[in-house]
Amino acid sequence: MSQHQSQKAQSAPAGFEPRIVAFFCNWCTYTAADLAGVSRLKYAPNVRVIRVMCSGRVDPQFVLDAFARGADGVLLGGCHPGDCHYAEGNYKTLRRMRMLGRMLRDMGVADGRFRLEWISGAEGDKVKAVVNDMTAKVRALGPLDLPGKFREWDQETAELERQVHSQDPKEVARAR
Amino acid sequence: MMKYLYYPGCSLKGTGKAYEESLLAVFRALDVELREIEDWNCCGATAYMSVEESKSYALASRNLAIAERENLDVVAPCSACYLVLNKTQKSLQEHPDIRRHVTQALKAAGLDYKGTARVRHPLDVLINDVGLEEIARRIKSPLQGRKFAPYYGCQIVRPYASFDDQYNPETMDKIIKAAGAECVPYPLKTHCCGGSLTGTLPEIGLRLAYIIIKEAKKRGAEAIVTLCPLCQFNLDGYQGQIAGKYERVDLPVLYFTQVLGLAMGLPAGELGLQRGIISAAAVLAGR
Amino acid sequence: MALEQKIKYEAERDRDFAQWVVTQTGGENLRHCIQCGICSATCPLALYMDYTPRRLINLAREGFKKEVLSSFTIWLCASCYACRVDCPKKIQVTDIMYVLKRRAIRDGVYPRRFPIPVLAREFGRMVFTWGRVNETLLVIDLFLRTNWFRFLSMTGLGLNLMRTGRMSFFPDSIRRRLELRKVLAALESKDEFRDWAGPVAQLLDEEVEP
Amino acid sequence: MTDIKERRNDTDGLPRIGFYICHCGTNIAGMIDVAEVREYVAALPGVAVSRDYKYMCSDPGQELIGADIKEHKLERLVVAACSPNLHEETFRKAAARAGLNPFYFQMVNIREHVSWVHEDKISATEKAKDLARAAVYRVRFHKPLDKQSVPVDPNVLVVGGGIAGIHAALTLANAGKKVTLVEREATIGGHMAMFDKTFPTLDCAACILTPKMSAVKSHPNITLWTYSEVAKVDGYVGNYKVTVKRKPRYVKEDLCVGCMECIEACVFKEPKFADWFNQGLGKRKPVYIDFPQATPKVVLIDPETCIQFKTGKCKKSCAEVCDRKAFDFNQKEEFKDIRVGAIILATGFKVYDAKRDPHYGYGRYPGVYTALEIERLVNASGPTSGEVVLRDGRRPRAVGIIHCVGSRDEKTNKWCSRVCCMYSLKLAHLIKEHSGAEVYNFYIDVRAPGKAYEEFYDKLLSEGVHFIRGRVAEVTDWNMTPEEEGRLVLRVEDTLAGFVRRIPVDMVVLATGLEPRADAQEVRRLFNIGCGNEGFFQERHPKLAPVNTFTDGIFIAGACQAPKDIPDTVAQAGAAAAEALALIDAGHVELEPNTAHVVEEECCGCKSCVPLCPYSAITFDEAKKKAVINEVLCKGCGVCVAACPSGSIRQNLFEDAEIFSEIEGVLAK
Repeated sequence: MSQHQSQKAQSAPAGFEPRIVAFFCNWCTYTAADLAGVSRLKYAPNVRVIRVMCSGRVDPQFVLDAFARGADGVLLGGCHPGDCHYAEGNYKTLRRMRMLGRMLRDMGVADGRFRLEWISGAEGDKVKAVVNDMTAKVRALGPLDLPGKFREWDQETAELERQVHSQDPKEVARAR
Repeated sequence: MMKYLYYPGCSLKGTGKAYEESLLAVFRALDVELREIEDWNCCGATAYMSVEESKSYALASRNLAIAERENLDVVAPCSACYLVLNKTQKSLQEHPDIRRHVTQALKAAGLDYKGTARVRHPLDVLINDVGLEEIARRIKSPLQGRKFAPYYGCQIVRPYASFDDQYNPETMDKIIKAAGAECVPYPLKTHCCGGSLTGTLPEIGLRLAYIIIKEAKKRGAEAIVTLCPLCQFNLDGYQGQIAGKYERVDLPVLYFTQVLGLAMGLPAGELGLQRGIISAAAVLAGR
Repeated sequence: MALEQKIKYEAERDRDFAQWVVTQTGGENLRHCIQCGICSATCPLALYMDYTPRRLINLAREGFKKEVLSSFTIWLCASCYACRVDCPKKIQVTDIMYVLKRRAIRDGVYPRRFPIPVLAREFGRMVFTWGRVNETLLVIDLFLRTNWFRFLSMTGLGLNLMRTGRMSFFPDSIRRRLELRKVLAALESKDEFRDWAGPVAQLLDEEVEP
Repeated sequence: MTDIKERRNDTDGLPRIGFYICHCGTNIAGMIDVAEVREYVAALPGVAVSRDYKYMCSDPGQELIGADIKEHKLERLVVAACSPNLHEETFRKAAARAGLNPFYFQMVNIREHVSWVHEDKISATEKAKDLARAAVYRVRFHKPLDKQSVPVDPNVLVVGGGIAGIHAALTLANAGKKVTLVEREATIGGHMAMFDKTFPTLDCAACILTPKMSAVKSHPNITLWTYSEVAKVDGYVGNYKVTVKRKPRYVKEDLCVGCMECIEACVFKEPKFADWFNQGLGKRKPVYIDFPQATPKVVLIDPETCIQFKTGKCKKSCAEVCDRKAFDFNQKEEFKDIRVGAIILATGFKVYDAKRDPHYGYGRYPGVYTALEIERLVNASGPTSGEVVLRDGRRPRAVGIIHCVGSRDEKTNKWCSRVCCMYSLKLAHLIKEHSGAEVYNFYIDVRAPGKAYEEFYDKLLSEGVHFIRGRVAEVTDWNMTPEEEGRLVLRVEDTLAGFVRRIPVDMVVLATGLEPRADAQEVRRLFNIGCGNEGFFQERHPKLAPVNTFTDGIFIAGACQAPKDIPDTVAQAGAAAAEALALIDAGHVELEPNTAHVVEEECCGCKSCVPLCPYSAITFDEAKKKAVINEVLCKGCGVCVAACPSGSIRQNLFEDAEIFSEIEGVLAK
């Protein structure tokens, strides 16, 4: 029975639409998204773009915060290596995000949920391709729902604490 | 010793026997092993694609599935086979729907298709794996002074061959030159010989074959050198009818493997040279 | 001299057909055609075609189904791929020809007694039966079905082939014919015109495995 | 004004926010339910006014905002409309006019990022709500900021001495600005100097270009550096520092008077080396001048072919004969620094390499030429003095001009090169005029969309030039008929007739297209601008900012932006010069205040930020043990902000609090 439940939790519920937060650099990727608009390319409506001047401005905490607040995926877009408007900001992004990627994996956030893409100002079509591809992949992964999990953990912790405070060693052992 | 899987295709077992004989002899002499794919079937050629799409891919991919069991490159000497096998690999890669259908069908017969086999032409193997230096080292009786028209036909360079240029291929020219002979400048290198039209619509097919033979003769070639069993069959076999309809040309049509074999000093009999309908005696004169 | 009316009305267009072609393998870029005509110029057979490849592409795009499917053009294509390599819009003309040939067979509108579709069919039958093709038998079969007279004119070539040992009257067969038939049978429902090439299921019933 | 609905809230002590959603005609309102978004936002905490309007950017739209700011005492402004790249500045100014600090504003991009790219109204409206909510959350944390104003250096750098660079430089110089014109080759003039006549007027290219070239040379406000390249660019709008590499000519430019006696005296009695200017059809000596009207008229030595450079054992008769003593075989390359306020890039194009189309036989058949070669051939000062003859001296009886070589072809360049149709018509006319040959044009579409262009096409038709609509498949020496014998045959479908034709000619002209320069990518990195997919420099906006780039103070003109003909190039060069003038004459420029600063009391002195800054704007104050950011040098990328472990670096407009609230807002549901 429990196995059945966990299986159910893994597969995406019908009609699930992922929410993806994107950080796009002003000079390349944000411009590319503008270009996609001007070119009237059509893509999935699941991504919400937050503009930063350079992908190097993206603090790993932004990514963690987005997941913690309920994002199912986070997309980071910067200029191609060598093309950074600020000479080398994107290399710093790359270094940082590799580390963050490893950390997210360890935390149990699946690979496809966090993605770093280099998209130049001319690549409106790539914005479309990346957004569509990521949306499809995250949709297949199902909801991440960290806020929900946080609530569950909080409840469990509270329950544990309650039992600890009840001073009944037997109950404590059972709860563990 | 280099090893390859060998996909002969139907023609090399029939009208193109001389191609197989010379290919095997030359590769043996170069210490390259060709191991025939076990229980191979017809690739489907161009005809089957006109009938049914996924079955024609299935025909070709059965061979590929069998070949995959051994981790070796597949050598396909016939241009049509080379094209069809490569096209199958590429289409199954690009069209997931077809791939799903085909792999399921193969599975139903206990075959597993992964798409890992690399399909190559003997020219590619000779130039890129054996190498022109090694070939030059094996030349014993160079064909000094002989002039040939290198004729590639269509399906070897178009659209999949990556080992040579699509408009002006030169790998076979290099082999002919390595054999000591000359290549005449031949602008019809990649024009079409008419394919199966010589059989189905001879008035059209014969004209195409005639143009190719005549231009080679005009350019001073003593023979056309080719790499495809159907081209060889059309250009060689129909010269009698061409003579009836247009003019008598009498130009032998050889496989590049026969030319190379001769230069390597292999006996004419082993190279299937007696199988030409237009006799290659003039080319053989003095050896 | 007979006068012929050349006007076309919109009602004569089959929009579904135009829509269908671009969904087929190879048809993807069809609509990008700029009618430059390099496909026709490079085609070794264009001089015999009723519509040059360029015109055929346009007819297909516009949905003139009858003209397209009953044309000789599709059957004359020798699959030399020159058009495909030259096309500035990367249109896979050769593959579109295959698509149209298959559709013409399915719709039964290919030119009757025209040898090329017959060859394709007989080729198919032979592969079904034996797994391999014997060119001699195939050619004989073809002539018997299309043109007796030409068969007789070919005896010179036949004798030459026999003389040089390039002819065989025995079909070459693969060993595991059943395996191949299973593969093909599994695809029965996938191809659009399964009835045409011969009842595979029937062949399956004949136990051929030694 | 139509349908203005509004809602007033008591904002509960939060800053009072005004929210405005633009219909943009139907651009936005056709996909997003603006009324629903308006109502939704109105209910968000802090929102005092929420309105929709047909065109927010229009004067009434802006006035509406201004009036609300005053009437409702708005403290923050959010506008949901198009991309901030388009109208952020408009609304900031509207806010400022009404007395609100312009940076108390946040823009929401619901056109380019929502209505234009989605097809489902419900999800598009949901997305618009999310983005609007994020802006509402974010804008609460905005701070009042001032734009930094810096003076603009009045000098201008023009890169590239073709007709675009020449025209831009002259325009600026005539306006009294000091211009440095840098050209890579030994002479200015560019491709135009190679042309014979210009379409559609058929006036001689040299006659209209050379006066401008000498004007550049003699203009007191222009410093002309030929045989030079830009090596390095630092700084920012109004204040660029540029390093220029001057290559050695081995002849002192200030001494040489261009008498060319040295060329006469060279130990090579005959010109022997393929000359670049004549496309290799002519020959030059190791000491040479590109063409008689080269500007500056200064000779140069090619060390690759000069005996003195190769062996060190030449008697140097060139130097001996020079009574000005201008030769200096020890000249080295030099680097010069200049300071400019604006830069105009006019680096031009590259001609498509016809060898990439092997089926046209260029390089294989001597009878096949490129169009630029024919320009030299029909030119009276060209290698044949204007005679149209084949390489073997024969006069062609028939000439075929193949259009769209390296254009409109996805295997090579997919764009239309725009000038080839017209120059092919021009060459057809000139060839016919010079040789009397029968001329065939093989075209896909004749594109003659310019003033008097269609008329020129008509003139050509009347001259009896053949126009065959079809892309040539092959140029071959394979002959089928006696008439074809010994000639080149073009195989083509006459698409208007509907059949294939074989046409024998003696000369084939390939109308090669225009490509980005081979080093366009390096150049764009040097100047920190962008390239489109095809590799031409990217303009800031295809319609409204065609000579601006994404880097302020750097402008583009001519064929480096896209293929264009001479009239368009000159017009664009004038536009670029005007943009540069507008920048310079303003005297100062306001910089976006998105710089970073260190909050001293929070800095722990770890120095991790110091090496991160690509502009060396961060230093370390050893006395205080704190990092210090020089805000003039800071360009506002924010890399240091993200890296600071103590969170003591803040970036204006992109503070942590602002971004975190935006994340919260976008997901709060």
